[in-house]
Amino acid sequence: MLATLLATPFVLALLVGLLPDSRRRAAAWLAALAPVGGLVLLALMTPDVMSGAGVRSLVPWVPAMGLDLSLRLDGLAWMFAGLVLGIGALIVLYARYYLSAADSMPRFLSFLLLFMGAMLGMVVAGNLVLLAVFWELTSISSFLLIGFWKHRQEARDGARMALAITGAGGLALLGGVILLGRITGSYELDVVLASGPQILASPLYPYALVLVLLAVFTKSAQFPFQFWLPHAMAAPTPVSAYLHSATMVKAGVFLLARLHPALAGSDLFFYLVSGIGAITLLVGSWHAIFQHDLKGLLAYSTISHLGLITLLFGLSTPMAVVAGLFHILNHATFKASLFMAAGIIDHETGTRDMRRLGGLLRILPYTAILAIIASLAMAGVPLLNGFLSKEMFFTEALEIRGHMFMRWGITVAAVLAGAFGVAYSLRFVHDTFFGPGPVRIERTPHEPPRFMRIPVEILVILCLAVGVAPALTIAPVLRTAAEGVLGADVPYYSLSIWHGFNTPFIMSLVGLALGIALYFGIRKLIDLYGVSYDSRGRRVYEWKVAEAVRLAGKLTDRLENGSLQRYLLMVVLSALALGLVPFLSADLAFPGRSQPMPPLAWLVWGMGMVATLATVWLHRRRLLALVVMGAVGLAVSLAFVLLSAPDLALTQLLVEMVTIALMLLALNYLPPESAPEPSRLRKWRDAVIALAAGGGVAAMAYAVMTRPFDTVASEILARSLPEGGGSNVVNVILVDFRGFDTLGEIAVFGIAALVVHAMLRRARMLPERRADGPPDPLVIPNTVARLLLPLALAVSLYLFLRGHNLPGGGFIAGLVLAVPVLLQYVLSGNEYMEQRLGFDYPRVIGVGLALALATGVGSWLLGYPYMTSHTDYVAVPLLGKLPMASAMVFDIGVYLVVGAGSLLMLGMMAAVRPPLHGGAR
Amino acid sequence: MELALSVFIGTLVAAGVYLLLRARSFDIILGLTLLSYAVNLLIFSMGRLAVGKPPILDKALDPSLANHSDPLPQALVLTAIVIAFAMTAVLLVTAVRSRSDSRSDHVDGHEPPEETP
Amino acid sequence: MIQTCIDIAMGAFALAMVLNMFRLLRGSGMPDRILALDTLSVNTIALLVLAGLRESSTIYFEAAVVIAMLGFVTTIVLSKYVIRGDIVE
Amino acid sequence: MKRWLPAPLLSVTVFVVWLLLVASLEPAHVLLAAVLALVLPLVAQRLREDTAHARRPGVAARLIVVVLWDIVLSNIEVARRILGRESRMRPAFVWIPLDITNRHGISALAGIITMTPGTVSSELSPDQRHLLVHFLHLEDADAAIAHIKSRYEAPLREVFP
Amino acid sequence: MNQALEILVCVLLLSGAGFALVASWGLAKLGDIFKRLHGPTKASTLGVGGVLLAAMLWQAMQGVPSLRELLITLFLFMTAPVSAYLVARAALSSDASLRPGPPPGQDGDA
Amino acid sequence: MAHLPILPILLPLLAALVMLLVRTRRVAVHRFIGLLSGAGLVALAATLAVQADDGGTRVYLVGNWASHLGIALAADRLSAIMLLATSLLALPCLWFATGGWDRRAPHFHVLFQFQLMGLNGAFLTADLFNLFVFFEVLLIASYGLILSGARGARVRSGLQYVAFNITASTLYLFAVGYLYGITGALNMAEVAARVAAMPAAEAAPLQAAAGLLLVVFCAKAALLPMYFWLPETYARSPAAVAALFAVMTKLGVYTVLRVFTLVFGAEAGALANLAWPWLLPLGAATLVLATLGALAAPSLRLLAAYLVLGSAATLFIALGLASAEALGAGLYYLVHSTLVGGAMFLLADLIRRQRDNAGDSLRKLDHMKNRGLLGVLFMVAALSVAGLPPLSGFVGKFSLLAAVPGAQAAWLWPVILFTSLLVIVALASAGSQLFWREGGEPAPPGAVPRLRTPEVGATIGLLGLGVLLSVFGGPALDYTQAAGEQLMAPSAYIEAVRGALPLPGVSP
Ligand code: NA
Ligand code: NA
Repeated sequence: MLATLLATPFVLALLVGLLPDSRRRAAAWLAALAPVGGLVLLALMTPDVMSGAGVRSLVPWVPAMGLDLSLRLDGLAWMFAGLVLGIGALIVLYARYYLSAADSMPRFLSFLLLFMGAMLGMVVAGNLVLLAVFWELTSISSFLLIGFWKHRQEARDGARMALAITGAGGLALLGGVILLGRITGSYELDVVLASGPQILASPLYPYALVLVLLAVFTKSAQFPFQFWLPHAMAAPTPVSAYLHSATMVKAGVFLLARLHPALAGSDLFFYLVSGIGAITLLVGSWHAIFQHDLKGLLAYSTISHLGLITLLFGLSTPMAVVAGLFHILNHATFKASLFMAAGIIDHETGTRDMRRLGGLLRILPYTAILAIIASLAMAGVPLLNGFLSKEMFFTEALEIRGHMFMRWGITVAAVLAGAFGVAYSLRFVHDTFFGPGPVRIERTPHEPPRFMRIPVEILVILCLAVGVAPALTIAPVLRTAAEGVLGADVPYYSLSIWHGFNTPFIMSLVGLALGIALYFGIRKLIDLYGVSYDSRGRRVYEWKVAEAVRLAGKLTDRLENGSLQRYLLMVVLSALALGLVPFLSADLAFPGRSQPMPPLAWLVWGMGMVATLATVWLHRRRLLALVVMGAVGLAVSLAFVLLSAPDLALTQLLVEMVTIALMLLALNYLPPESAPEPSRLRKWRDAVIALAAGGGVAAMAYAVMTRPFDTVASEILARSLPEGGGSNVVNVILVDFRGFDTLGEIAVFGIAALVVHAMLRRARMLPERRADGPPDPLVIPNTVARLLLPLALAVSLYLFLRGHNLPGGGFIAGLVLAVPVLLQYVLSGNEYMEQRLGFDYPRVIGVGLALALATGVGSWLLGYPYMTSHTDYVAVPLLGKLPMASAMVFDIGVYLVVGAGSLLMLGMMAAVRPPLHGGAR
Repeated sequence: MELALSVFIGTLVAAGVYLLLRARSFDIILGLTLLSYAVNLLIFSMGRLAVGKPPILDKALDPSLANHSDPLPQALVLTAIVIAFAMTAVLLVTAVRSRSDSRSDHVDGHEPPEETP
Repeated sequence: MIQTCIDIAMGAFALAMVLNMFRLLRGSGMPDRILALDTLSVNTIALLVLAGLRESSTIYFEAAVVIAMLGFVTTIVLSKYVIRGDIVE
Repeated sequence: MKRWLPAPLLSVTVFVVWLLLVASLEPAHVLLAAVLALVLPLVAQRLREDTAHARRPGVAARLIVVVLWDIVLSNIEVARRILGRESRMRPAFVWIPLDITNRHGISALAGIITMTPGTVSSELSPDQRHLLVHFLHLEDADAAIAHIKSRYEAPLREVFP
Repeated sequence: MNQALEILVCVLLLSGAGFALVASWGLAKLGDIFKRLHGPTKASTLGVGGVLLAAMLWQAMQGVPSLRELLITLFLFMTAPVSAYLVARAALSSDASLRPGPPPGQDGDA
Repeated sequence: MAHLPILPILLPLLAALVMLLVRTRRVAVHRFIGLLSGAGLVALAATLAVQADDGGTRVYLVGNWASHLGIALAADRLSAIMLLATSLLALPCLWFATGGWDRRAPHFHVLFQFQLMGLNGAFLTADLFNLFVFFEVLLIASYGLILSGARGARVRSGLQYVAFNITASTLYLFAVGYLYGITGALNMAEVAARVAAMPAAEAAPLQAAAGLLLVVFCAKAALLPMYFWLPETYARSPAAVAALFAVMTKLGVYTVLRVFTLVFGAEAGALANLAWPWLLPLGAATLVLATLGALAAPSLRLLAAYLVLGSAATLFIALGLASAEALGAGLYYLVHSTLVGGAMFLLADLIRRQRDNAGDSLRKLDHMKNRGLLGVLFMVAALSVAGLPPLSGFVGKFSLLAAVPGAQAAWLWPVILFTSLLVIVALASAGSQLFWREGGEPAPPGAVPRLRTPEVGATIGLLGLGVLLSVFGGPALDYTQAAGEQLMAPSAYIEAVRGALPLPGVSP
């Protein structure tokens, strides 16, 4: 049942939200179903609650985190749920008439129900994390509601501000909740509430308390976070009435009540909560006097009343708690009715500015009387509900024990605040309903529709009923709620109107008198209409946000200046740092088993060193650098040959040829020289970094090379011939042991070709230099090159076939095929080649890859893992026994991909045409 | 020999890093090419150096590291060379397109503001 | 004797390569450098063959064949660039 | 015949090259070489406009011997010049008028000139009627032209008519 | 006999190396590109050729006759002139002052 | 079933090849193949995840060689999570692209499949060099995805991306080279065993190699000070691609997690727990900077990029805490942020195209079509990203907060909570700017393209997955927690990989 109660508003929110804007009436009816149905369910559960057993329900969600959908309806939750649903029902009714035709009724009500659900969830949550979840949900749904009139700047700003402040509180709550969970070992409320002493004794208690209080203070608009509430008044009035008087702002004090057994009882709690409450009480009520906007006044009044409630919970005595709960109810009734009245006035006159209002008693007598009664309740006039809880507050203030300073301070604050409350209530009544009539209003006001008044009437009647006969009306509710907080410790108290002519009553009277004097005195002294109060909190907030955004922007721009140079520098520096750190503490002892240098190595070494340095030296003259780098490549290849790596040497040589061709093709579209660099300092800096990097790499390379070594390769060597079927171990590794690498490698190669293809397919670019005249046919080289082609094919095939046993293999063979074809491109031109060769290279790449893939899959048929190679000697007539390794088929795939891939890249680069329009660069 | 090769690798790295930190796309490509030479030599040398012992099995010789250089790094370098080539090709084409589109071969797509040195 | 001859010959080719490097770096024109690079690779062929002789090994052969057959491609490509700018027209 | 064996000389070359590569005369390799000799020129055919039709193998053989001998001579000659005083060189360009028209012939001639005494062929005129030759040391242009034409071009015209 | 062959091998080796060295010396020493061009083209023929011949002879003497080195020679003979030709063309086109006049009987630039 | 661990690699490869071979002009064929493969990958990943939940590590010996000789794939819970996250992200991204981008970018579908192949391979391989290869596969495919059909500024940011990643890959090779030179092995389990046996006196070079590895992985995962490349690149990439890239930073995180728990983890002897002290502060700092970037972002796509960055940074915090609990929370957060980060990019693109002139600018005002639908989607995405309840982001962030031990909570909590707040502020202000403010002239009819079903469907689908992740937060978190525990006890993985035996009797 509890789960149904909670689910109803959410489900209906969804349904209402899906209605089209035109279905206003349907939306209202559907929406009303939520609070009404909820109240029925709540009524059904009331006996269980009253009996003290409560209602519980548990659905696991994330048990690992102790986060479950655990619901729990005790007296406190019951009271709040009733408040949320009851006022909610009235608000839906009110909103039905309040919203203009331009507003989307379904959207509004959907948001409202969402909020209602969140609020309900929060009060019935039986798990602290779940409570925090719904807590945040109330922030989010209120964001949507405050910003409902999205075309208004102040609505958007108010919504964002509310979200930021209350959202921050929610995050703090999350922290607090986790700490409480750590202290008690559970997030379940039952456990936490039963662990009060344990919590108070924990060293984590102050942190947990402060975090939770941050949530409380932000949500309940306590000093110094109070400023968001007046700005939330940009919301439609039903929202203000509901969220910002009756329910959401009460979430904070609800949490205080909820966690009272767990957190209260320390001096820290007392000072913090009652101190902040007292300040808020004073600040709120004082500012309320100076508001011109009806809703602004009500908002500050709400702040002060919330301060009052907070203060009561801070006092922590059982009676204070009862008083706090009582005032929550009372405030909800009179404040909601006042907001609705203000909404009616706004609705009818088109303004809420008290400087333009007045004399409405004549025009809207019925509404006026309702509002006046509610205001008197707000002022704490006897026979109205506000008076009762205020009396209890005064009593409790006087009861403070052991904190002399606090007792006097709070008592004085109570009287002062009482006086301020009277003053702003007077202003509300006086400026709106009396005095000279409304000025500069657009339309003639009428009494509102019948049904729009009903909610106000109900609430005012409640104010009166409670005020006159508390014991008959509110007592059982209050007792139930108090039991929810205090358990069996609920003190004896009497809810009667008259407790005798005692100190609290005198304080009330003093406050009343002071308030009247204050209001009329101030009116005499200063032009109340001329005072304009600007929210300092808001200014600070906005300044902070703007400043934060500005700083964030500046910092981001500074860090991410779009400079690749910096990004690369960071990588290099990071690598340097992490590479060098280990050596700071270690002593660098090189084992030093260096081998003697063969004479030829000197040549290679010298050639490589000189050419490398020259490449850097000449790098700005690009063609030159390229030629010199060719010598580096040659030296590297020679080094490979010398050091027993013939396959590497071959590959390096061939790749070098193709690379140079590609680079030259590209260079034709790039400036021939690098522009000079503006900063000499940077060059030196980079040189130093480069030297450090080079030195580090070299030192480390030397250290590792001269170290004793135990490698898996010895096993590979031993098993290559018998099990891999080849004596060129490098090739056996490539096509067998690590054939999977090779599959990936040719995939990379093929993809690269496809990428080049994709990027250049339709590209038109202006070359750096266009030679005059028709291309030279280069007859002599051409003749030779064409003669060479079949011979190169033969060599390529030869290298392919024997690759498994001797240097060679698919990759090398593929390049030996591609390079002479590349030469043909160079000598005969692109058009000539496309006419004659015209392969669909992407498809050839696909075929090659498919062959490689299929070879691997073949072994599945025999029940072996992917790419298990099968070597056999096939007897072919005349030829004798030939080794046939499945790996060779794989190698054919490599061959095709490499050949087609390199030709596709070169061909695409070559086929680029100049733009249709455009001259030389 | 180990020392000489280390120094060569280090020189290649230094040269490569210096060029890598230049502002023009082609310089960076040159730098990356040098760096890939360096890394190829490095990986290769991590199998330790041996002269005249190619990892090509011979019936006369025991198939062990005493008679053959480590074939594994060689296979890795082969893969690395091929991949580096593919990457270079894509980078080149990108550099060319970038230059063509933004009218500058500066890697940041625009010429730096004039500074007085 | 043969070994000595081979060593001397290798020395001579090595020296030749040093001279090629000099021209490669010295220039002055681009054709000079291309020529130097070409000569460098031709001398490399000889060096490879000699190394094979010296160690009675065949593993140098493939590299030598490939350079002999395709080494000139680099030369042609570079020259074509100098001549026309666009190496594939 | 022409369809299946477009360039017999080339096929022979491929055949020999393959056998040289595998360094073996086993029947399997010979067979494979034969297959390749047939197939590869056909594949290469796709990229060739015309094929070399070499005639007169005797003349060709004699020319090869002459050229090989001239190569030796030219090397000695060039070495002498290089080691000698540079100021004594008299380098020059000469346009050699060509009578030979076959592309292969021209290419062979240019190659031979490059490999023989003190000459490097440097450019073919667009109409393919003149070959620009650089002489490291030239005393008499006409004599040099005549020498080249008689010693190399004439036999080449026979081989590549 | 063997002795003589060994001497022959040595002579071939040393003369080949010598020619290559001289050619590279020429490349380094001579004053302009066209003069320099002459050396290397010869080096690739006789210099390397001598070595290759020596290698074949020597291998035959070792009892492992191999003609594979012929291939290298073949390829070099085919490609070296082409390299030289293109370098010469490059030199001609990169420096107009080096270029001689058009062939006799033709006008304008070639 | 025995071949299951390799199928997530081969399936996209096969799909790509079929596309290459069936070269048809009709993009519908490619779409069909691509989506089929995507769906198949989801199924495969789910099956693997179920299998892996028994706590074992499934080892697949490619080529039937023992793991130290050949290449082994290993699928444990972590791999399964990554595969599942990837495939669940990829399918909607692909669907989104069928809304039209795939026509404009040549080879899009092929490249997309290759990208998946690379990602899956990287998540499955147990070999350090093979990891490099798959890195390269996915990188080069990603270059293609960014650059195919690109012009102007996108090419330029692509250039930076390519150059940056090539540099990082080169560095990776250095690191792997050193590691091989020191340990003589490439298989991670084998390397781990050898590292553990390494005498402390020889630790320095090994530590340096590990440091280089860490730099590379962090560069890929975009950790301070190497994240600067990311926002611009992601913001400029095509939507479907940027969305898929939400998993790319996670790949960096994955590799750190894999290598630094396995090889340099708790059981690594002298080098135990090498990385964590670096990661925690750097992760936190990155988180702060990323959040500031989000706060200042002038466009929605840039905002999304910063959020992806922030999520990776959050993961580094989880890593840095190096407890099973924190890792479990982190892995949950990883899946969440992958899905929702991806959705954010898709959504940004939809919004961009429904505003005629202003695009996704957060500075300019414009009218927007389909505001209601997009608003709801944005709301869901924003709640999720900001870690607000009840969506997956909350579960992730909460469990992470709960996993922070007391000592670090004093500074980590404020960082995490305060950045969360800033993200809320940033998203609220972006949302109110986009959906609440209107300005300028409404676009003429027909100027704003209609929303296409695949695009909206994909976005909703991705967000829906995020919602499901939160609804099933219990089982999901249980799974990731189990994965975290598995990671903190790497010996089982090491034994499984090293002990995997090849099938007998195939070789001649
Ligand atoms: Na195998
Ligand atoms: Na072109």
